[in-house]
Amino acid sequence: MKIVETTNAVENLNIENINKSPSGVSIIWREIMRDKLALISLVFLLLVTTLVYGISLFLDLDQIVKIDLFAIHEPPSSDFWLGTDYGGRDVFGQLIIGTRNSLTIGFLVTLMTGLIGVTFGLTAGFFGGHIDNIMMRVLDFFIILPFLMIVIVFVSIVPNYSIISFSLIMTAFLWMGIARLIRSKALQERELDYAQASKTLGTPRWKIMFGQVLPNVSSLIIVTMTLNLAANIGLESGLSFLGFGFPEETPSLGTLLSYARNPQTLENRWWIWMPAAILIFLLMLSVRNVGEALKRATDARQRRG
Amino acid sequence: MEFLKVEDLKIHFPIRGGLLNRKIDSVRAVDGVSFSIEQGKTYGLVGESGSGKTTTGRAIIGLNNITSGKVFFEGNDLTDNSKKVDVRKDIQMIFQDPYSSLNPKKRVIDIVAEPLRNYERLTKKEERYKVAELLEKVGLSPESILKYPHEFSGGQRQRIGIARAIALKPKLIIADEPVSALDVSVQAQVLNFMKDIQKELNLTYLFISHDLGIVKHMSDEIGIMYKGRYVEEGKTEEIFTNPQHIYTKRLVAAIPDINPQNREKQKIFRQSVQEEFEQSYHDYFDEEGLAYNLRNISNSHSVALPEKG
Amino acid sequence: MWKFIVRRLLIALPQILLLSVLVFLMAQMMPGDALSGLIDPNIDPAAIEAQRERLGLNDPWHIQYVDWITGVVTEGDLGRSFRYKMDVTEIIGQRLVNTFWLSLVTLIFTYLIAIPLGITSGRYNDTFRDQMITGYTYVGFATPLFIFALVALWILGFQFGWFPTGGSVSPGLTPGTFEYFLSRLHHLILPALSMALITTVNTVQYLRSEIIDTKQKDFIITARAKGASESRVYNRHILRNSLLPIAAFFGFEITGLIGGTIFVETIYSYPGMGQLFIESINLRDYSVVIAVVLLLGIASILGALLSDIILSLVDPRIRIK
Amino acid sequence: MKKSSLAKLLFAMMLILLLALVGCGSEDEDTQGEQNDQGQEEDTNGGDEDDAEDDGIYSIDDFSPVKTNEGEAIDGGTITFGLVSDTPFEGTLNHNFYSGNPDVQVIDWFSESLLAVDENYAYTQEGAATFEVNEEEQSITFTIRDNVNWHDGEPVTAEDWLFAHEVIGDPDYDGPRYGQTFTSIEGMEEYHAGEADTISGMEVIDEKTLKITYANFTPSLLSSGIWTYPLAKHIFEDIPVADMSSSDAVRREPIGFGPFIVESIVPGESVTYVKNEDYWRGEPTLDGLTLIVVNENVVVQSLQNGTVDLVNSFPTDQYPENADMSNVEFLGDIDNTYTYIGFKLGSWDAENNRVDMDPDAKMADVELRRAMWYAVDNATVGERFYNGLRWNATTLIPPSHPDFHDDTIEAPLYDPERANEILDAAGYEDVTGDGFREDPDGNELVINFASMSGGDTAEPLARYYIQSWEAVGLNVQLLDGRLIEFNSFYDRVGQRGEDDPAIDIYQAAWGVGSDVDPSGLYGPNAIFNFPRYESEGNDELLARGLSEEAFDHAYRQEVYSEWQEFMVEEIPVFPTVYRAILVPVNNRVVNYNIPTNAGSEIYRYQIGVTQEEPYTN
Repeated sequence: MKIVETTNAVENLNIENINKSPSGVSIIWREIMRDKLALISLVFLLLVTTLVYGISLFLDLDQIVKIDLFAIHEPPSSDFWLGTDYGGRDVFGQLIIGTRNSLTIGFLVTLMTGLIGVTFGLTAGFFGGHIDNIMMRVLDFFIILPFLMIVIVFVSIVPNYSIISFSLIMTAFLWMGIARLIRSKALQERELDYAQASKTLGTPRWKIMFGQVLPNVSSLIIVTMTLNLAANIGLESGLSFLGFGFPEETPSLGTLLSYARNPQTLENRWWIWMPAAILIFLLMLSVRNVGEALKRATDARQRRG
Repeated sequence: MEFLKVEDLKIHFPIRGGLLNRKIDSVRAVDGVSFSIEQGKTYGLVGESGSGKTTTGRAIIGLNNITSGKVFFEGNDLTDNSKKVDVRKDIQMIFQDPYSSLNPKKRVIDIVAEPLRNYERLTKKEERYKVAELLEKVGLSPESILKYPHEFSGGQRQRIGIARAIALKPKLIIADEPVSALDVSVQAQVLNFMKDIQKELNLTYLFISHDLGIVKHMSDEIGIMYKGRYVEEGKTEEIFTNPQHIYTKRLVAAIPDINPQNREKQKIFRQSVQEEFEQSYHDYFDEEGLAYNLRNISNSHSVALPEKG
Repeated sequence: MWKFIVRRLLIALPQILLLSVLVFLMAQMMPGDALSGLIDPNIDPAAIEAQRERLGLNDPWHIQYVDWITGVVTEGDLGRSFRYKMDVTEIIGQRLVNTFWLSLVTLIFTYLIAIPLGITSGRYNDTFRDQMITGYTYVGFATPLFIFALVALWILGFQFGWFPTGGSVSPGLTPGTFEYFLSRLHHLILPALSMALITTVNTVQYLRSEIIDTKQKDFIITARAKGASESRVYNRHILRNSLLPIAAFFGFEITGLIGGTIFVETIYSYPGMGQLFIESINLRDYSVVIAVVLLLGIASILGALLSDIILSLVDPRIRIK
Repeated sequence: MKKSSLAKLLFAMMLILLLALVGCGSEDEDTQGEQNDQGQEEDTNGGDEDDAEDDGIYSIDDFSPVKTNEGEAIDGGTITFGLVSDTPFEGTLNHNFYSGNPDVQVIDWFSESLLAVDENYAYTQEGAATFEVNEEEQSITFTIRDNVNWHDGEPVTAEDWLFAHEVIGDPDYDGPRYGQTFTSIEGMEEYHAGEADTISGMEVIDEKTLKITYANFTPSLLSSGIWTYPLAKHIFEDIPVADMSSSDAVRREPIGFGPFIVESIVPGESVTYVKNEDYWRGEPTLDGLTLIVVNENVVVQSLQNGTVDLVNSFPTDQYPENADMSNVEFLGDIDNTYTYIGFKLGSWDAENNRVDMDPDAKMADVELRRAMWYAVDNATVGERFYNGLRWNATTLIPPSHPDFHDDTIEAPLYDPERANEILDAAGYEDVTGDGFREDPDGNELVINFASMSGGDTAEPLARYYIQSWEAVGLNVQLLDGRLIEFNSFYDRVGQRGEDDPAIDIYQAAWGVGSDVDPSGLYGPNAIFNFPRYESEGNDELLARGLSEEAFDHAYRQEVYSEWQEFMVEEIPVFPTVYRAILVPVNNRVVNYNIPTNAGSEIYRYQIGVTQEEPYTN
């Protein structure tokens, strides 16, 4: 009798008709939609990203970096929307390619540090004990390294660097922050009953780690990575500014900015560096706005809706 | 062959310190506990917080490392790592806190289906059917399988926890304070429900609680722990009618009686127990304040009392 | 407490050793050496090669390392700068003093800016004042330090001429006199201020949210309920609780400062460790590079330790065994 | 919540910022426009000279190396000398020990050479010492003037001069000075090797007279072959040689016999000097001077507001925007450097310490090299990249040596047609039709070009050359796809004898020494002979330039003129541009000339000012 009832109810169940409760992603989305500033920032970010990646498909890099002796330091005009630099090269084209390169590095470094940091942090935090101990010693060592200096030394060593190798160098010394954060969070999480429960249910440890604990730290990861993205874009430009970033043939926002080290350029040829400066400023501001909105979304106390 | 047999179980946690963070001492959370449970019965494990009852339960299911001692389940030694007998499936646990024991980021279907996914190969459809069935069985609407835990009340959550625990049709369920986080009004519901499914599925419970009243309601046999050691063990009836150890007496005396007419009697009884406790504390505990070894005083009743001359 | 410090230092030792090997190896891997910059037809290449041999630059790295580390351990001798022809300890000594003052003044500015702004912002959150301050933190976050420093140098140093544009002290002053001190301070203000204005935004924000959090805590509500005046509530209760973590982060600030000084010293031609590092890299003056990195590595270890100690002192919940 | 108003506020701020920037920008544009307008107006009115300036193209001919004196010098006064450098000076303040250029700028104010030189860097009798050559004995006898004294009053003696040689020749000496200048002295190598206690070729005749006998007596000796910086023995004799360079006598209280005395030093940053009343040429006009390190980025402002009166060298790329600075006069001179493109023709034979030319090298065909010279437009490079402050170079002896630079030699000038013809004729044709020429055997020809990073136009310049060669069908690739950092560049080009075989051509620069003899750069035994070039003709000419006949000035001129021409034909390297050096000097300064302007007979002790305060802009 009872069984039959059950079956009926169960069979009448049509999963597509059930109202899904909002998931984490949709909560985040809702929060961003509520926050006009974050929304504008997000739109701006998406716009810039699509534009630079899109336009750069149609740009001929060789053409942009072509030296034109008779167009040196041209102010903006209809030919050169943002003028030219000291090699007679189109600044607008360099800005597009440069933004693309800077974003690519930002994304790459953020993703790679995220990946390494999360895996490292989760492993250390979740397994704890000796594994955690050893891993934390490794992490401690990386943390005491004076980041900027070590990267500068590394950049002087690597003979042939490209976007990839540069990102790898940055990543090698930037993953610790997120790893430490995730570890301490994982240490807390693994003591919670749901993780213990999973153990009693026979779920393998790695599955608990990635299937159960990871979703619970995911919001933290997203927020941290977003804010890291802004920091990484800034770091790239800083290193290029010091002369330890990219060579000119691989333009980035930092190389454009580093032209401002020449006082004449700083004072008289604003079109070379100022657009890059403004773009960096707006990019970092936008990323941060989105990041702050995400932070609120993941913290129920601060949520606005 | 006994269904579950625990022999001289010891669980010690190291205390680290000093310059090199070496182990300098240990906390004896569980220190020589033995008991056994018959299939289909409920065994109540009682003690104040910190007495080691939860640690014992968690050790049986493998959440805590056992320092020494043996645990036999249907004749298999669970502490023997060389023999890979997978009894996980047969032993499940219900957790104390229905808020933290369910992963807040998972939907009900994922929570309840987790054990099924580990042990049974089911198609999506079968799995959904099974989960809905389980929900139905614990008295929840199958419609709620796509909800998140935070959308349920405490009692409902504990039912989800139970649904998860019974999904694999286990033989033994370790219920660690299953109702202490719930409102009193809900407690009875859940307890009765647990009794129902025990009959229906022929479950064995190891029922861990600090509340002697609830244990009395649920258990066939009771073990009372204090500071990691047993002070008394016996049939529920014996424990309540004839408590031998002063600690047990205090616990029994502390159970509130609902009948207002007995209030005065209860008060006097409590006072006398208190007096006895103060006077004869050293008769019941050794110098370190720990209980002595158990001694049988009847077939089914044993008490931790010093050997008398 | 002492045990804790000793243990931390014991852990730090192998770290420092490892760091020294790492830096030493990396320095060896850099192309060129301190003498390759001397290429000049007026200088005999054989003389340069002879110097190389004399300095042991042609030895394999592990031999050089062992020589070096023996010197460090037995005599505290960090080696000799190929370029300055001085003991590294002496050069670093000179520069460290400058960087120390720069960092100190920066820290003072940081807290001078952060504390009032953070308090105002947190106390009157969501008012116009708060929004101005929050706006500043947003702008500060999004402005790279080097751009800001460059522009500050341009406007305040040149256009208005309020501050000197390079160096650490005016020439010709006798050390120890009041004038000398004033001149040093004058040289410090602009670099320190521009660094502080950018780096302080995190502290402002942290303080703000800390105060907002504390405001809603039970003990504050209790204090209010007991009839404590608003200023008393802020000064006695909220501030004390919110400033403690800021104090504790003091040590970590050191690590942050190290990165900042590289930019600021380069832009303001301020002869400190950051500038020394960059020029030593460019000129391949390895012994200096190694020493600077090592020293700053140790500084960050000590900073972290300091933070932990302060934290345990101010927060009774954290007790260091 | 009120957050939305925050949003508005922030947005408003962004907008204001943007507007400000745009405003700022358009303003800039306006002024630029105005400038252009003015330029055009003047164009129509003005003469040729104005025309040149309005193009933003200048010529070294328009600059004088000597300051125009505007008014009478007052008694005393002090000036501030800016040492343009982005690093502090090292502080090895002695001619015998320093190694970097910044230090020598500090030293030159208080210490000087015992011998003066003329405009061709040949020694004259005008200095603190005079000399007499004895060709028979292969010796030179030097006599130090009687009134030449150290700053502490002790006389500068022959003993001090000998002591300098003994220290530099000492095996413990840690500076870079020991080289040909010393090894050509008789007995020096034995002393250096520790086999002799004294230098047999050096003899102190009396307190002020020193005689040096040479094992290797060449005309070079008389232009840069003598070590002319004595070392104060009474101060240094107790200091072990290895510790001298770090001693206080070098770092804190440096000593010399020059016109100024070091009063105080802020290490790496600044030095103050007072006049040396006892200076042998006469009492200096100035009371003293201050030297400060000025970063390249702030040099213009420092000059404008009078923080510095003059600098050692002005970054020429900042000149066009500041040519109209009214409070200074820009002095100019030809720098003794040239930039060049080198072709790798072989490798270094470390065993025999000589070049090993490879006849099958990729660049072995002189016609290919010649075509590459014709393909680049160095005149335009100079005009456009450097505003005329660098200009097309023709030979390997720059015009900074006016007697030896032969400006009648016709070196290839930009002519892509000609380049194409030469290549066609030499068999470099595009057989595959990919737009690039193949070598005469029809194999793919990819030329790897190494160029150094650093310097403001390094990158576009390298790119420009590649483009130019591409225009004549040569496939030139930047080695590693990027510029190479200074240190690794010279390592790979071969300063330690380990040439990177991947390099086919490279761009570099040489500063020529005071002596015109190019053996150190192009001789078969010179490790700095990076092209690894040698030929009989070259060997012979170089030998003749150092032969005994060459003590005859006209003969030597002729030899080096022949050599310049020979190199234009052989092209192991070709020079690209010569450079100007600019020194702005405040209008109040009188009696100043650029130090590189050798033989001007204006000395530092004569520098004066016409008023106490510098002119400001």
